[in-house]
Amino acid sequence: MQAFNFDSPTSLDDALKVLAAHGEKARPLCGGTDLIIQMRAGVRRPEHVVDIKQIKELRELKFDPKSGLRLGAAVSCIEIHEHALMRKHYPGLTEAAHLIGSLQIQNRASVGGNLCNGSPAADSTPALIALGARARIAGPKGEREVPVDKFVLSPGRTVLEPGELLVELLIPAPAPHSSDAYLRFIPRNEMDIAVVGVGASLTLDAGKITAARIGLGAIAATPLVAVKAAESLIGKKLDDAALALAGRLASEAGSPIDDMRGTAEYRRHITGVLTTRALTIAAERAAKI
Amino acid sequence: MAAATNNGHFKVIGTRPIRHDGIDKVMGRAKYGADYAFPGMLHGKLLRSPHAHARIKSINLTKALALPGVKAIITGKDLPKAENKLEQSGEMTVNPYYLSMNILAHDKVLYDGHAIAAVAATNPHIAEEAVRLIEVEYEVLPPVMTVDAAMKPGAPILLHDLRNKEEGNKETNVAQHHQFKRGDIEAGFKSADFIIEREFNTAMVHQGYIEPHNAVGIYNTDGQATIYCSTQGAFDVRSLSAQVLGIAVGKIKVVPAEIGGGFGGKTTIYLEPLSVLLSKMTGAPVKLVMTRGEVLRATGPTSGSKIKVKMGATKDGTIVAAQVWMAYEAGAYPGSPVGAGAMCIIAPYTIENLQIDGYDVVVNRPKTAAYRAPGATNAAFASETIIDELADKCGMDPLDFRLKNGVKEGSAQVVGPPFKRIGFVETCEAIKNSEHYKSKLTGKNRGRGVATGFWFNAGMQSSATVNIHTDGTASVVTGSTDIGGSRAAMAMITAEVLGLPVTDVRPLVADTDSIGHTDVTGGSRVTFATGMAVYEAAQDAIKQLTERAAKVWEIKPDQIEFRDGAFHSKAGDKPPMAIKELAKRLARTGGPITGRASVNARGVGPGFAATLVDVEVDPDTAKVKLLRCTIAQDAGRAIHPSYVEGQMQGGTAQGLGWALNEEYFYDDKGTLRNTGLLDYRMPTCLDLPMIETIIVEVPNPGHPLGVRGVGEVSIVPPPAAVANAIFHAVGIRMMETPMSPPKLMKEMLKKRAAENAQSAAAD
Amino acid sequence: MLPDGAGPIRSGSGFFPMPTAIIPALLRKLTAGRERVAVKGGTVREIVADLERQFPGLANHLLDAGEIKPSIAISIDGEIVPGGVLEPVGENSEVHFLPALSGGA
Amino acid sequence: MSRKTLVDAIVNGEPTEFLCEPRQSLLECLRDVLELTGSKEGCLTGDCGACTVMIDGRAVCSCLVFGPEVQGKRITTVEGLADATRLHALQQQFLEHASLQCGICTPGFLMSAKALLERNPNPTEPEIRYALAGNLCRCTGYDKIVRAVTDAAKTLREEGHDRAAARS
Repeated sequence: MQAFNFDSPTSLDDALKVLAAHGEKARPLCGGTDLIIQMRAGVRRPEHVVDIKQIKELRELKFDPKSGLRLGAAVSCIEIHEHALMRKHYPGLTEAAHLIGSLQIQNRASVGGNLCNGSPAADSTPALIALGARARIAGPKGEREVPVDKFVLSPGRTVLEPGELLVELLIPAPAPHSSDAYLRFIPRNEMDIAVVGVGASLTLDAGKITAARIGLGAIAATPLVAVKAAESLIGKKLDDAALALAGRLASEAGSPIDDMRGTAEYRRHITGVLTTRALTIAAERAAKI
Repeated sequence: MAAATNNGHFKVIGTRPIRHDGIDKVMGRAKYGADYAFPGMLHGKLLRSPHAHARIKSINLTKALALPGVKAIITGKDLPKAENKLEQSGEMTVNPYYLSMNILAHDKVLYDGHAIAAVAATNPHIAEEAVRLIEVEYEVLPPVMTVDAAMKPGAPILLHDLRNKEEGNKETNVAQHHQFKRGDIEAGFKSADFIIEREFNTAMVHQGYIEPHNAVGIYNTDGQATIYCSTQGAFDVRSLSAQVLGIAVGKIKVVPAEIGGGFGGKTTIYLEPLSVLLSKMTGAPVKLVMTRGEVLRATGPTSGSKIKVKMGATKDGTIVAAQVWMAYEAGAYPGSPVGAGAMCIIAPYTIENLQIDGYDVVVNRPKTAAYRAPGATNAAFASETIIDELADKCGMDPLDFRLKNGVKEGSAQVVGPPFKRIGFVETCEAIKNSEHYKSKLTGKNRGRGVATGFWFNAGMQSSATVNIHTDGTASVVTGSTDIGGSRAAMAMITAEVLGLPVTDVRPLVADTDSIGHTDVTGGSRVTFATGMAVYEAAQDAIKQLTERAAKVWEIKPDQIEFRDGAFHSKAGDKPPMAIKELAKRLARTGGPITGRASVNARGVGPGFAATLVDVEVDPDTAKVKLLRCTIAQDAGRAIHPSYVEGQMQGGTAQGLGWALNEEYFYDDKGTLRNTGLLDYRMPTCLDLPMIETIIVEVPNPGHPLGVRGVGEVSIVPPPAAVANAIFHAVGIRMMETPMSPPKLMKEMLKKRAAENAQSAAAD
Repeated sequence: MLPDGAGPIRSGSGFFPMPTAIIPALLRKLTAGRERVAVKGGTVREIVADLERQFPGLANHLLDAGEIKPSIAISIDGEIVPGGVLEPVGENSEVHFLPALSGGA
Repeated sequence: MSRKTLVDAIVNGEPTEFLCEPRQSLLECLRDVLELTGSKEGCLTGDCGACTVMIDGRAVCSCLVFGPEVQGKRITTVEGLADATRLHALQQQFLEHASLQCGICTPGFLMSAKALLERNPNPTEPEIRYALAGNLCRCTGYDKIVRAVTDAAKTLREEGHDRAAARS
């Protein structure tokens, strides 16, 4: 591995200063479960590595019934999974965090890092998209917010400019009778990268769907929001016909490829299957709230 | 052959003591190859080809050598030219010419990951950075990735000096053709009521040991070299390294470290001679450790294959004819296990009329190495699927069908000679009588499959010494790397013969200077052949001890009998003398006692296994869930039943991984895409059920303790068993491994579409 | 012409037991298609020499510099034997020439 | 080249200082600097678990941690499992169940299992399998490993050692 300088700032200001000073040559480090592998492979060769885990603001997980969730970029997946309020209000996102790699990985990796890595197959990203999450970014020119479904530009590339840092993820409070679910398909039962990932959230009113969002992973160069599939559900009961239509629309949303994890044909098929299954689970959960 | 100890009544054999080396391993103290470090040690890294097939036009080392901390760089030019000739090395046949080119490419690279240069530097990071600075100019050639592509007329040629007997002086990618023939297959098929003919494809798979290859080489100015490495065969590392380096065998000492798995993959060499050569150039110890990517790209996986089988049976369930065509990927250089595959493919059955043709084909993939019953698993996937289908056609239970056609003592093997006492029938019956087989499998999309497997097992050379200590305890020294608990088995055999508690015997694995020649830990041969040497060495110690007891008692040795750990005068006129007592008197009766034996073992007893699997197929995703799995295997004699079960379970797990998800995935340029354990999908803890074991013991008449060897055959049946279970769950015959969700889903959707079309037509 | 098969053959005034060599399928073109050949000899070396006498050119496929080729394994009466050309052969034995194997775990 | 950093941590209960380059992983620091070679390198991508250690009570792959990141942390490796006179129940059960063949994965499994039992002293079989899914074993098929963890949990519960271990 190429040699680099290591910084471990304890405040956001200090972190931003280091990042600004080194621009493209710097890379923030959180759990390291992607970055260290990429550095070893020579895919990324930063000269400055900035460990952001000592920054208090980035480690906070705060839920407010009105304003929703503020999820610090460096909160680890296991902290999310072990948080009772997370399991209650965002079960789908919690499941997604608990699916990222092994426990060893979840103990280090963060949802923020998962997003910044920019993989089309990131497990937590479709779940964030389904929840309508926004990313709060700080940088040399100040702060900005970007919806998560616009965050990833291409595999490994995101909207973050040199010197910028993802601070936290902002997720609206769930409306009454709302819930979410995340499912992914992998050939084994653990450890694999998603062949397809589907996050779904919906709101019910007297058994009918009043709002729905569907996020899809691994079926295009970036995670996607499946607008048509979600819109097709509005005003309907979640019966077999509605599920089948949403599944079909979701499976048509992406432009999947053939690779070692699955064929394009298989990915389209599975997108439909997982969409109907995730919607069913989300609806069951929403009905109970 | 000597009679079994204590008339077949054992005190130690068959018990489950804690392995002697266990405590070091659970405390993190055991030293594996990568754990060795020496003062002033340098670290090496290799440059590997990004192309599957290319000519090397030039290599420029200037920038790399200029990097501070870089001490030496070697390329193929630094290795002496080896002779193009097949040689015996342990159980393997090796061509030093190809071996040398595989270790460092000479003028052509033949697969993605083929080594081109090796760097030694003051730390591994510097070595790695130096590798990035080596400049290589390639002339890229078209890659030949499959046996079909390689056998096509006009296919690009990998090795321009490769010839086979049948094609005369023509350039070819077919290294060898094997053929086995018996009876009259045309007449046989004519007499059949049912004939099934199918084509199978299996993907290249890797042994997947968790420990990457490693070597530390130390070359002294007096010309003596020492290699520390994790290997299945220290003596093979010595002889192969000597050939590649062009130095005498006697100038190299190999110290076998603990080994983190091998399964056949650590029976050859990659890094060892490079570590010595780099040490020679730098004057310092040099350590080389592969990354996982290097292990997958550039060590020795087992062959992918294409197999066509045609088999016929009469209504009463008799198999009357079989015809097999099989081609195995050898990798970049000749030497796939197709010969073994050909001899295994219908080995469990007596078939009067048969013809088997096997082809060894070079392709732009890494040179294959042995993998647990090499060649047999691919073969059984094809034949055992067809057998299942024939049993179905004949309306017979699949095990009854196998038993009806199964080989017994005296049955002719595929290659002609008759079997001695074997346990195929007993193994099938063990499954048939199991609670699992008798249980009912209910539920939608669930199915049960059974399959069997055959493996020869191996004999070969082993040495052992048994030292009697002054307190009457003992040590047993062998040259067989302990890859899965064999130290315990060696200590148990020694303890059994000497009548000692197993805790009074210390087993150890010695380096190549400290014990007589011993072939690889492979071929399921350690407990069989090294066990035979240990048994004889312990008997030799007893013989010498008896002479000492005779001295003490002033009687003749033949007036003394040894039993239960003590010497007894046959006349019964003296109180028995325990070994412990006698041991105190060794100094005054002639000095220390060392029992010795070396064998080139005869009497190899083949092994059979039968595996039963229940699966459930997700109808929407085609993911196969393993619900239950039982394996029965003939061990001959289980010395340490826990480690016998361990071999059965481990082989089964590898076979199940092979069945469902493992495969080498190359893109159209011949670049390996899944170079890590994320995408080379071996089973995790969550993917497997408990693996139930039934140890069958049909003693091998060729071994003093009845041992057959248990290391390999368990891997053979699972892919076919899973395929058969999938058929019984969803009605689809899978003819390709891995039977991964995309492949199975495709077939399920095809079937569904056909059924829908049919019912639409019926409407 | 010797009878095609193993076992005792008429030689001069009486029956003498002889070993049988089993010819690998691909070499049967050198033995006019015969699979089983009665041979004289008490060792593998003598048997191969007798095969060469009966079928000139055959030994070339079995031997390399006077030793059994590394790619060939010898089986006598159903058991792989390690002794190469020096291996003793019983008077009623069957000798097979098989592909040599390589093993795994 | 970047300069070496001084790292201060508690390793197996002992306050420990070591120098490392930032690019050296925790695994390299343990093995090459501190000569604790019990943690093994199997993949360097976090997929095999052979390098698993505990940092502040959590199992992590030490190959995916840079040395300087453990400043001020509490690290437990396989070398820190047993006490002076006795093996940890997990080590003992791994021996009794013959849960290791080659043994290269064993240190990692022991650490993952320890992390599990400290949080969940009475795990079900699926919970054990989930907690160990990040550790690959190629020799055993996991059967005997799962049984050993189950029995070690039982021993620890009976001895009340689970609570003591969680406190330590």
